[in-house]
Amino acid sequence: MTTTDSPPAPAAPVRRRRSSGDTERGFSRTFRWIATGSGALILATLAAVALFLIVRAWPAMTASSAELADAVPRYPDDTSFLAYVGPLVFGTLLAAVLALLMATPVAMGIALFISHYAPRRLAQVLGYLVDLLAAIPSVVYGLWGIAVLAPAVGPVWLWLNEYLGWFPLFAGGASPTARVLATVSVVLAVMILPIITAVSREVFLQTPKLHEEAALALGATRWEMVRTAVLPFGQSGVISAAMLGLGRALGETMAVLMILSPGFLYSFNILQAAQQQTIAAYIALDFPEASGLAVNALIATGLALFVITLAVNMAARAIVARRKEFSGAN
Amino acid sequence: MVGALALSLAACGSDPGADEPNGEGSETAMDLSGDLNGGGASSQESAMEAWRAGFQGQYPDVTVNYDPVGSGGGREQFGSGAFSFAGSDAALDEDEMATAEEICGAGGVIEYPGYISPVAVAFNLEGIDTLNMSPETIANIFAGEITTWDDEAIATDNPDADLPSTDITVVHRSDDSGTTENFQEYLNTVVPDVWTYEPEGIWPIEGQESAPQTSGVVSAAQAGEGTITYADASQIADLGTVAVGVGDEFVEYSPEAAAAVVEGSPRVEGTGEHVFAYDLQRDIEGTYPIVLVSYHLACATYEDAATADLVKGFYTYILSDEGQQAAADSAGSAPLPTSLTEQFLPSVEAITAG
Amino acid sequence: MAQRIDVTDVNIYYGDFRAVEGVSMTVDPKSVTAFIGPSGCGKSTFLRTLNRMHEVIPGAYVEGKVELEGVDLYGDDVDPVAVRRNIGMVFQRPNPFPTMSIKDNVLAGVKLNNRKISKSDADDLVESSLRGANLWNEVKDRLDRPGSGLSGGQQQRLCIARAIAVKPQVVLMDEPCSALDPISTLAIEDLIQELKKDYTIVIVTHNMQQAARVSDRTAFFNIAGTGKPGRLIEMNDTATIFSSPAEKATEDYVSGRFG
Amino acid sequence: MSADTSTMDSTERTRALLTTAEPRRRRVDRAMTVLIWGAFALAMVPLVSLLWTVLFNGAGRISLEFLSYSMRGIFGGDPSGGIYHAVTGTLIITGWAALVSVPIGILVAIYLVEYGRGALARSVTFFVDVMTGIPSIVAGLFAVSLFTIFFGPGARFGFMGAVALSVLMIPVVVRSCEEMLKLVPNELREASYALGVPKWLTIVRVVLRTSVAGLTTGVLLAVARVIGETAPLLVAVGVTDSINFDAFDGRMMTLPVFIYRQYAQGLATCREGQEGCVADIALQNAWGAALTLIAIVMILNIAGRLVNRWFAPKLR
Repeated sequence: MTTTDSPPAPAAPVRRRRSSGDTERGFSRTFRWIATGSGALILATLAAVALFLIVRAWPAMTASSAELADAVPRYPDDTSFLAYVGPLVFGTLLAAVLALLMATPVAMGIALFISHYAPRRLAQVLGYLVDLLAAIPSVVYGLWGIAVLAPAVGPVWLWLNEYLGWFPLFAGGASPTARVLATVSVVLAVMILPIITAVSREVFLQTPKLHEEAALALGATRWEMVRTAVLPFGQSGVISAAMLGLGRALGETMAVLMILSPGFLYSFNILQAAQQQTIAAYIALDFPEASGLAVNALIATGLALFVITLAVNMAARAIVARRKEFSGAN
Repeated sequence: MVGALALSLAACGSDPGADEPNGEGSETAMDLSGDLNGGGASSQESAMEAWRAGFQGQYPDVTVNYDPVGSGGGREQFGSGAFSFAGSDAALDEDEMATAEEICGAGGVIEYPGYISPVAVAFNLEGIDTLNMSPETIANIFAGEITTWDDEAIATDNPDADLPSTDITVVHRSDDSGTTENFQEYLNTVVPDVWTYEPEGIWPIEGQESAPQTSGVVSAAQAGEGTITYADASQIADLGTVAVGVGDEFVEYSPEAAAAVVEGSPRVEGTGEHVFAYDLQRDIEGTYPIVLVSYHLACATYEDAATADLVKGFYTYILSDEGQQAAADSAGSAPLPTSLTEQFLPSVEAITAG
Repeated sequence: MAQRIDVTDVNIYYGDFRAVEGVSMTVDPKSVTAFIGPSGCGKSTFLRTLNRMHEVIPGAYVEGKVELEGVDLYGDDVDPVAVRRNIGMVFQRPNPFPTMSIKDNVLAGVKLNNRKISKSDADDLVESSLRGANLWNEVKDRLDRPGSGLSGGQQQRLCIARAIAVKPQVVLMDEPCSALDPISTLAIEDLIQELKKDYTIVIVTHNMQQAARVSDRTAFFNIAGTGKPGRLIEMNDTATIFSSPAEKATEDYVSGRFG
Repeated sequence: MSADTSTMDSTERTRALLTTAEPRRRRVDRAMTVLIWGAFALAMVPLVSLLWTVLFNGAGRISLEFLSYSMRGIFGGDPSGGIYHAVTGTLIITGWAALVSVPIGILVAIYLVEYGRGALARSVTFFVDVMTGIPSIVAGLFAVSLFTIFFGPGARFGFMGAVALSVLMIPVVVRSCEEMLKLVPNELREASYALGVPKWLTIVRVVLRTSVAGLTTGVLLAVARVIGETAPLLVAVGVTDSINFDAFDGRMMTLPVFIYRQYAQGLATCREGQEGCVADIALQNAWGAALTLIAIVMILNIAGRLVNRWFAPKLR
């Protein structure tokens, strides 16, 4: 064995690419992969949920209407699957949109009140109260709806029906028990009010002082300042907040289930019993006793709800994106 | 944060009676422990609570769970083996029986009516506690043919009552329920020419008020003047009730009168050895014909010895006088007549492992 | 148009903290008055009391008298909204409304007062205001683009155009050039010289050369130490302040010429 | 003399200018102020009524016994027993859900804010929005199906519920944390890089540290969102009346499910003169549990605020 004590061969000069990818070494690179992996995991989870929905819904969507009518309770005879889901989609949208129409202006009012009108101490307490209300479980809203709200609004609905019955929403006979969509919409509105308020309030508070002062310095009254500086700045945030609220209203199960007298019609009579039903409540109502194809049909309605939510989100994004150029963010 | 809270609470919380010495159960020969999971009809839930409480009181190491997932869910999960026992408002049909027999193996399925409860026809009219109604009248009211309380059909049967001209508001169950199915079965059997709908768990008529669960229909009925509904008799609170016409007389509901219906009805022929299904007779004099009959399901043999012992012990307890009395007290159900329990007990006692 | 401002013995507070103490001065019409002084000496705070912007901050209030042409701005019957409409303000950082186009930015103040302005009147006003702010030639082709797309100097001139579009009596400028590059600064300074013909102008600046270049009169503010209120040390013709100030503090400050 | 009059004139003119009532604008401003106060008052009516109803109906049921015993062996109108099993179940299941969702949620938010470019980031943002719209019952069904694959059809344990809740919770965590991380000024990151701190350490020590208050709020909102869920837990966890601390074995009770079950149970049967039997005990239990649930959420909120106060860097 001959050992030559030669110096180690000079290492070939390493040429590093001076790209951004190389500035992350060691754990930084690992960290990037962990974060990216989490992002991918979200997609995988959602794909799994969607896949699950589609696989379980598929038998119902492809079955003949005769088979469905046989297996699924409440399935109208000789109708397509769409005719079966249609009234449910209609009822879901009607309840949620009514709730949104009631809640959004009020929520914006409260948000402005907290961010720009109320004395600072009071505003803090109110902000806290609103956060707390966002956390009240829907079962409790349901209990409250039955025990307190329905008896309270019953006479109001009767009055509306009697004197404003010509208006399509108030037509039909008013229910004596007030277990109708109007009551449900009010409960949903109360329920989503804290969410919309909480998000809008945060956005309004973020309005740059600069813009508020610019408006005031031009001789704007407080409301004019809100109109010129705060509302335009918060517009996209309020839309997001409303969509968040709409999402919760669309998917709300327990409160609707406990309050509404369901029906399966395309009906705008929100004071009349047994006219509409929402998808989530329908699933919860019939799922316990469902078996076989009926389960598939229920999950197919769940898929419909999923698609509605998807569409709503896409619409909201489109609206926000169109206004992006003029948005307050820079 | 959550964990810390849980820990601090863990220090002071306990199951009631968990550390009390075992009193009543000491005389029994078997020493049972473990979990037993079942589920099904929510109509039985109150009774099940009493049974579970009583059984767990005898065997403190046992936990019996009953998921009130509904009859269909109970039958399905019993058939898939998820539930060791189940409650169902309807007897198994042929397909379900076949599936269940596959799971249960050679011994077959045990099925008997374990819970019998009168279904009251209840209404909310100020100042009126009880009304007589013939089956035709009841059917016509619920079908929406009779629409006011001072209708002639009601008035003739109640000459003394001061009936208002209020509109009748029918409230039915919005969920799929055994109560609905049993109520419709009654109407369809007794007055088939008026009630032409096929009896099923979902109410067939659209456009009427409805609410989920017994408590839901009761509170809906309480909320409006002039409402009428059908509900488990133990839950109707302060609503007025209908005495139902049977033959020439009108019968108020009572658990005994309800149990008499099953007692007087013939067992369905051609089923398995341990299957006690009944073809209910709705016109026996002196009985209250609107009953909810809910079945108990079990296997005659279980693979697992512990499960076999638990099911056997639990069902034996249910059929004992003590068990029947506990259910009657807490759920207002009808104690099973001895003539019936004597028939069921041998099947239950024959449960084995293997 | 332009009017004089008389300030008598003004104290300015943030809550319990007295930020400025005992200021009295007179601002002549159609002149440029500069406020100089070290950071935190209260010159910006004082400026904001001249159009009642100070009281926008919660807890802030003012004692003393500020008169515009003999009318006390803090009088009972005076509407702060009307005060701000008549005394315009330009801020340190350009703040065009990001959600509005250039044109709408110019019209923002006018629309508050008179919503039914005709389209031709509006166009004329936009043009004259932007011309008045030396911005017209640069933006006339993109009046419908967002104001936030302009460069910093252009944005600041847009803000000036917005301020003069409502035809105020006085224009207050709070360090209008501090966020701008030298070329934009020069453009604004030229603009101030032109605006002087029509408006009374008060400008706060850190830049003493700027004060020397643009102003007719200069007021020097100073504080004795942190936590102490700011005071008006000396006010005089700009030339006098920079050549032979009466006070030692003023001389020390101006002789340290920087910027 | 003439100069004097002109001074007088200009004073009057100025006074006129500064006191112009401009009645329309002032009326609009007044009206809007009233309207906004009104909106607030209007909203307070149902919300206060709700809180009052829960407090009024629930407070009477709250006792040490109610909070420290389970419902094991309690049935009918028996007014003993309590919600201890449901409280622990809620805390354990929500705790596991948070344990799963919070790290994933924050990591996704970090990905979106610090790394996210291109198609993956865009689709993640979009689908997170979509996920916020998953109906809760669908999440429950999904969890059941998922675990059925591994454990067979009878599987019911707390962690299944936690997974269902995580599906609902992750998007909320991501959305709110993303907003909070975006608020961290870029200058801070650059300052950190300029000091030679590696990116991951910058994120952990600078970005997360700066936004910890916001992150806590976001997480608490997400917890509040799921702690009251009923439908998915009913499907995935089942019900029990006994205490169970093991999230991986056996059913668990949770407060929302308990509330719904008690409500659905309705009136108990009490014989005339039966002692120790309260007919509407189930409803009382439901209100008591509702009050407890709200109290828990409140405690979490306060705890979150304290966390903020301790850890948040003093920015102002």
